[in-house]
Amino acid sequence: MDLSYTAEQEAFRAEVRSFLANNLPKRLSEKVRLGKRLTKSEMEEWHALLNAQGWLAPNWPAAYGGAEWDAVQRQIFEEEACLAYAPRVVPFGLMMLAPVLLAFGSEEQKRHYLPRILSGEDWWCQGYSEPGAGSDLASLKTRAVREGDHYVVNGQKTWTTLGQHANWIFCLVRTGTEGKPQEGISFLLIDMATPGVTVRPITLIDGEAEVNEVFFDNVRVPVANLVGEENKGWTYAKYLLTHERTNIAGVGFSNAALATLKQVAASTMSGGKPLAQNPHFAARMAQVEIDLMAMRTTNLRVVSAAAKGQAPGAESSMLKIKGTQIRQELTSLLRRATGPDAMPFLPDYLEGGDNQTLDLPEHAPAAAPSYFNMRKLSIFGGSNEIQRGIITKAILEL
Amino acid sequence: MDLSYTAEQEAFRAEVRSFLANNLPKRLSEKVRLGKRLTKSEMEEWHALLNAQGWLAPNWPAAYGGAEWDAVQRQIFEEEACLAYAPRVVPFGLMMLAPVLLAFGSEEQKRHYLPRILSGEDWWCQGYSEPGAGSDLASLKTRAVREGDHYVVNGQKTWTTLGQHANWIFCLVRTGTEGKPQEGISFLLIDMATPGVTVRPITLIDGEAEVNEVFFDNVRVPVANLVGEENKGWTYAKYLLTHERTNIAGVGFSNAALATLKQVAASTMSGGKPLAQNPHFAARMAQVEIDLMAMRTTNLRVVSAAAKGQAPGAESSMLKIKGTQIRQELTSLLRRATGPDAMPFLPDYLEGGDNQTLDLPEHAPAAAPSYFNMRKLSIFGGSNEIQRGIITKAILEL
Amino acid sequence: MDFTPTEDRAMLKDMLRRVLTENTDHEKRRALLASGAPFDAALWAQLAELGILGALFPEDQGGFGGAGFDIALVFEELGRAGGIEPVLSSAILGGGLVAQLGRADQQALVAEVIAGETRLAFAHAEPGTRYDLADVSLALGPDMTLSGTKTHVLGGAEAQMLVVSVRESGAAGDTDGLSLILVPTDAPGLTVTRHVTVDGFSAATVTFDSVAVDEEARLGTAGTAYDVIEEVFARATLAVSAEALGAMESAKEMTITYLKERQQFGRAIGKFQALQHRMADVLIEVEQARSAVVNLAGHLDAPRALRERHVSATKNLIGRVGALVAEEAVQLHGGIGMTDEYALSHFVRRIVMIDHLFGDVDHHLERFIQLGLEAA
Amino acid sequence: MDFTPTEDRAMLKDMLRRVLTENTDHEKRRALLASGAPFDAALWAQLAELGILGALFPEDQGGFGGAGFDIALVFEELGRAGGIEPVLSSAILGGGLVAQLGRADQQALVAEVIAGETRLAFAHAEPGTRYDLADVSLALGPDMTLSGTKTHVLGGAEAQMLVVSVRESGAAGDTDGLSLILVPTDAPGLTVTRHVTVDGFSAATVTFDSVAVDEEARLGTAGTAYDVIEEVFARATLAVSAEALGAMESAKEMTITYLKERQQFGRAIGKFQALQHRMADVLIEVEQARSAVVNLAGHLDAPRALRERHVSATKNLIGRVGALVAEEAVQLHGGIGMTDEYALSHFVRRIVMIDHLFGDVDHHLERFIQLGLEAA
Repeated sequence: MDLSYTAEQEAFRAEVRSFLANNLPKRLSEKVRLGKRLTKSEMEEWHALLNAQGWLAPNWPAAYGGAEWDAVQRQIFEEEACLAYAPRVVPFGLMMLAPVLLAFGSEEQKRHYLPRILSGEDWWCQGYSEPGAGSDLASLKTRAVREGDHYVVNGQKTWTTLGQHANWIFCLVRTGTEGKPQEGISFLLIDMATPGVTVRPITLIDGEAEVNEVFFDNVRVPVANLVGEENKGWTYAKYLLTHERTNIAGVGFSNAALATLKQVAASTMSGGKPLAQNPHFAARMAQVEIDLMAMRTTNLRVVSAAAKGQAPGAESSMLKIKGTQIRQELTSLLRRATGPDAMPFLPDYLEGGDNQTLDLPEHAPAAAPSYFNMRKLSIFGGSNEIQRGIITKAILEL
Repeated sequence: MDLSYTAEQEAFRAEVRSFLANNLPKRLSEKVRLGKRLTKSEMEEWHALLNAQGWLAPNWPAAYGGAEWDAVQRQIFEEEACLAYAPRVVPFGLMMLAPVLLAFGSEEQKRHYLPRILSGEDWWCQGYSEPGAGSDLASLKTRAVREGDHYVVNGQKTWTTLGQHANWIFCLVRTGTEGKPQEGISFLLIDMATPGVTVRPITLIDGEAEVNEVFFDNVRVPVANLVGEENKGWTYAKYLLTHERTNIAGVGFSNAALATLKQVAASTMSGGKPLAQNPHFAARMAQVEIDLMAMRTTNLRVVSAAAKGQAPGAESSMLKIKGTQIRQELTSLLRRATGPDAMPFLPDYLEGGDNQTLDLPEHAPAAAPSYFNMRKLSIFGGSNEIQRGIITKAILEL
Repeated sequence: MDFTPTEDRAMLKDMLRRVLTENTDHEKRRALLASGAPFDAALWAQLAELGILGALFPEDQGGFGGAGFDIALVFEELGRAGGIEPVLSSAILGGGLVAQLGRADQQALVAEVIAGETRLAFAHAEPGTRYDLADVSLALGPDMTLSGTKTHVLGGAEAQMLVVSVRESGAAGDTDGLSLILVPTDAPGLTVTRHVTVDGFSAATVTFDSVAVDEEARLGTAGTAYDVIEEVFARATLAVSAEALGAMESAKEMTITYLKERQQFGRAIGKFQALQHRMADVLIEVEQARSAVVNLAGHLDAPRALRERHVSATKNLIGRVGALVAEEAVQLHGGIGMTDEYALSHFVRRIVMIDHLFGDVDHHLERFIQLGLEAA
Repeated sequence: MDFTPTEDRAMLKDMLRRVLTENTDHEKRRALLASGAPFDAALWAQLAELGILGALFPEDQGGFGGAGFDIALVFEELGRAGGIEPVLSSAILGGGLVAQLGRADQQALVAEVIAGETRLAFAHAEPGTRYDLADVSLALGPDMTLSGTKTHVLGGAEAQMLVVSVRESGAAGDTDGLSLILVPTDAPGLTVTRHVTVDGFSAATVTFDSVAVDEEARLGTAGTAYDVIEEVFARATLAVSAEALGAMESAKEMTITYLKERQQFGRAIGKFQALQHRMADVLIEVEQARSAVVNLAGHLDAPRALRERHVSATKNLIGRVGALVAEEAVQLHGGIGMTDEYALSHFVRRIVMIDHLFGDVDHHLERFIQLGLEAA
């Protein structure tokens, strides 16, 4: 047992910190810190900066341009990047498609697609969920029917995050109807410029159009775009769920959110003294900080076991649930700390406008929208109810 | 809408208050206030005092010696009795058996048993639960086989509260095995002096032997002791659950527990000032007080609807759950208010010994045992999980 | 002890529900907001015509109600329908202050408010103030001009006249020294900047640049406005608590319906016991919220200490239950509950943001404790 | 960053678990308590012989461990087995104080403690004191006699020697002016009155009636004991936190087993989703409790501010999670979970009552906030 980092790990942390200090544009980190929304080009800018440093793909093999960091290094990078308010790296190509291609794709697919992910030439989005399916992912209905050298795809995907920026989508589609619902699913790569693909943004409860519906109307996809074998797509999708869910606890985000919250509580006056000294608010803040201190260690225990080759299975469900609870509590506290100033809705400011005429504290406009947005954490990516089901089966064996 | 009581109701409250002031022995109320355990004769003493006043059976018809109070009067009595720290009336004969006899018993049964309940000649206990059944009450196995003019009863009941003091037990027994489990159950009255009846006390987690196992080994029960029809016992048992669960919210108990808690918090010093001024403790105490203020009204809304003849159905499940949560939180807070002084276990004091050599505050010895004892509230009498199931079916219709 | 509404109130409630059901829905509200309109002017006129605004004032102020249970009734229905009309700002706040304090000639405004012809708003909060009612700095000196800023003025951009709280003596936080002044929104030097709130209401920032007022514009006696402000905020707290209750009822009903209809893993999700039990808890807490509203409605005319005890108890409970109901409603819906185009989003935003009006759960918990210590 | 126990610790843990499994169970413990015995003397001897007490002291104090992770290991296993032997009182508290402060001749006591031959206890709390470590009044004046009362002395009736905290200057609550004195339990004028605690441990009230002590009996320098008391209480807090964790593991495992075995409504109750989801939450929180214990164990030798931050964070979290685990374990068991004869009762009582040792959730939440403000 040893809670300290090795000298190499500390050196790595210093290197990350220095890179962030020298390369992360203040323009971007200020937007992140204030909960503002980044434009496509701003996200691309950070992507390119990390790519130039060779840090864009922490878990890819070096042969494909990956950094080959171990789990602890990835954790360190995540912590430092979050504390510096770096933008999050758009994960769909880097963290979700790439591992599947590396494990199950053809050599040609790897050589074609992976470099284009790094270069930013391709922006991928994810086509898993469907309106009728929800947590019951395997009940998906989007059909791909083989016609010669093409699949003809018809159907609809939804909750496609940042799909409005993407030029490619990886999809789970139904290619077979026999056996269990899981058995007839294939993993297909679709160029969104293909005729018949339509993207419709969905405005969420916080007023932002972050997710989309994607419609497929007789979309012809070359058979070469199939990953692995036909009807084996469910296996590839599940591979992701059990092997690549690093940072599911969101410790880095929570660290940064706690830092922001503390600063707001210290600078917000309530009843003649800083809110941080109000015993009721301080109690709530202390409780979530204590929970986070423990979860950091829970996360490191899982990460460190993973670094030893023990694949985290249902443990990541535990991290997801607790991590969600902490992140949601932190945004809830920030909303409440903001008091009446959380009421105005200023979409222009959130979309990047430099100032707002109402003379609110800088964090105020995003406080309520962030709270509402973060409700998604316990729903998307396998709802917390689904995670409790996984724990029930895998750990409790009930 | 009117939150005030009528003049008659206020007069009734004054009458109750005056009766309590003049008739409730301080010896008993002090034991109740301090969470001490009453002896059989002390319980009988209070029973007799109420009987002399004609207030023992609030919901019986006057013809049988009942007070015929309406629901609001019963609520008023309950509140006043609890605030005066009156012993609770042992409910098994008065509140549980009697309504069943009144609704389904023969005239002979009513004339024989009801006066003996009032006089205290018979002390009834309840034989519903069985070790294998728990919340699944209908799966009971105790069998009654007809042999001539008798039923021969074999089996075991458990969680029989105060069974050690009782001379009679009303039982649900299995007389038929066909159809649904609910269909072959009968309601039988058994004299505990009959050969073959054995009572074994069960010590609970708080160290008190308040409940018992009751064993039946070829116990011969006259057929005349059957209530209503054979195999219809489930109907009679359910009648109780939906029609006679007055005071299930335990508002009176909670009022008294809150009063005690406030007094303890005001007199306990913590960090140089009364615990009541510690913001964290005060916050917990205020929150449960606010919940209780609302529940008093929730309870009155149900009670007042019942007084208008609308039978409370699943509403009583809601009152049971919320009432339990509040009562458990109050005992939890009292335990915590007591601090280190909650640690010693002093059974002699709790059983009635006048003093304890440790020089603890008077409320200290019962603080932890009461907390542990009160865990039963959410288990016995239909667990809170069962109540949520009732709400699901009856109100949510899911 | 009687929890049945009077016949008059039952009729008013039925009528109001019918009017709101016929005239509001989520699509219409979204279109309205997208158009930049602050509320539905036709509905507003209809509410006034049907006497809904009059129901919020007692007879001696020209209305036909005004009791706690009247306010609760109207706002529960507004909350249930998701109305964004300026009833709170014009009738409860602005109208309430004028009705309480206005001279005979000023009372004419109340009649106009009840008729829906004039809208009032109460300009009270200032930049950086929070939930302390006495935290007012905007100074009214002997020169009788106002310079400064009022924020979060509900309905401020749609009002013809503002009630403005000003300080004539003492320092921010003092209960003494507060006065109320009537200022028309077209007064020279007065600028109203409108914004929309997170929950779709219309609010404004009002700046005063040497705005001249005169003694005639005063509501009540100089320096003594605090008690009436507190009383009107008690009424406003009841109003938004009842509104939150109505919105919770809608969120609850939508969720129950969804649990019955939505199929997953081959059955209605309402068949999953874990969700059933959580819904049962939501149901219980909504009943508690209803009781809290009843408690405050029933004590609105009680002596100050008892009234304010219920103000803080009710607002604290509404805030806690509101967060639970809003968050569980979204969670039990899943993705669809996160979308703006689904009506739940409006109810959820309103329920949550009501915690930011007139003091949140922490503010009122602390206040409840303080009132208890003062009483002891 | 390594969460694997060292090989030595893994072996010690295995051995300890085996010994405890073979020698303790609920029936035996109930019989022991019914007989009036304070603990299992044979098991106590065996623990000493196997070096369990030695594992709690570092090498320079005659042991072979003494680090945070050693304490955590030993107490987690004691908690898991439900041991009631006086390891905490004699080795961590009494022994820890003597080992830290004792002169060379006094250190011999530590060897006796490690051998299990002598038992020590720490007489610190006084009537009406709560969780403030400096709240000591028992005065030691120039006449070198003690008169007064110490309460809640864990293992006091089974100790041969007491470490007694006394005040030589200042007032109750001052951190300066505290001293520690070694007093044999057979000293003239000293009376030990034993009682059992709610969770089955043995404790005592100790009264001093002009008990004479001399300078030789002093542990360390006069008036400076506070820092060491705080440090030893940090170790004791880790010990009971780890013990609570072990008891939670047992309660959790019993509950999972029960969910699988208990049939109701025709199936194992573990098939009911509402119970599954609650059990999943219990599981998550027990992992959080484990992390909290790891955090404190890993910072036991950190600078004071950092160490105490973890003391309060860990004890607060253990108290919160402990209440959840204890209450859910009873509830998910139903009636059987309420009975004394079922082993769960012991674990539940111990988990809950540990919140009353060395500061409860509220005390440590407040302290965590205070430490944070001091650091800022």
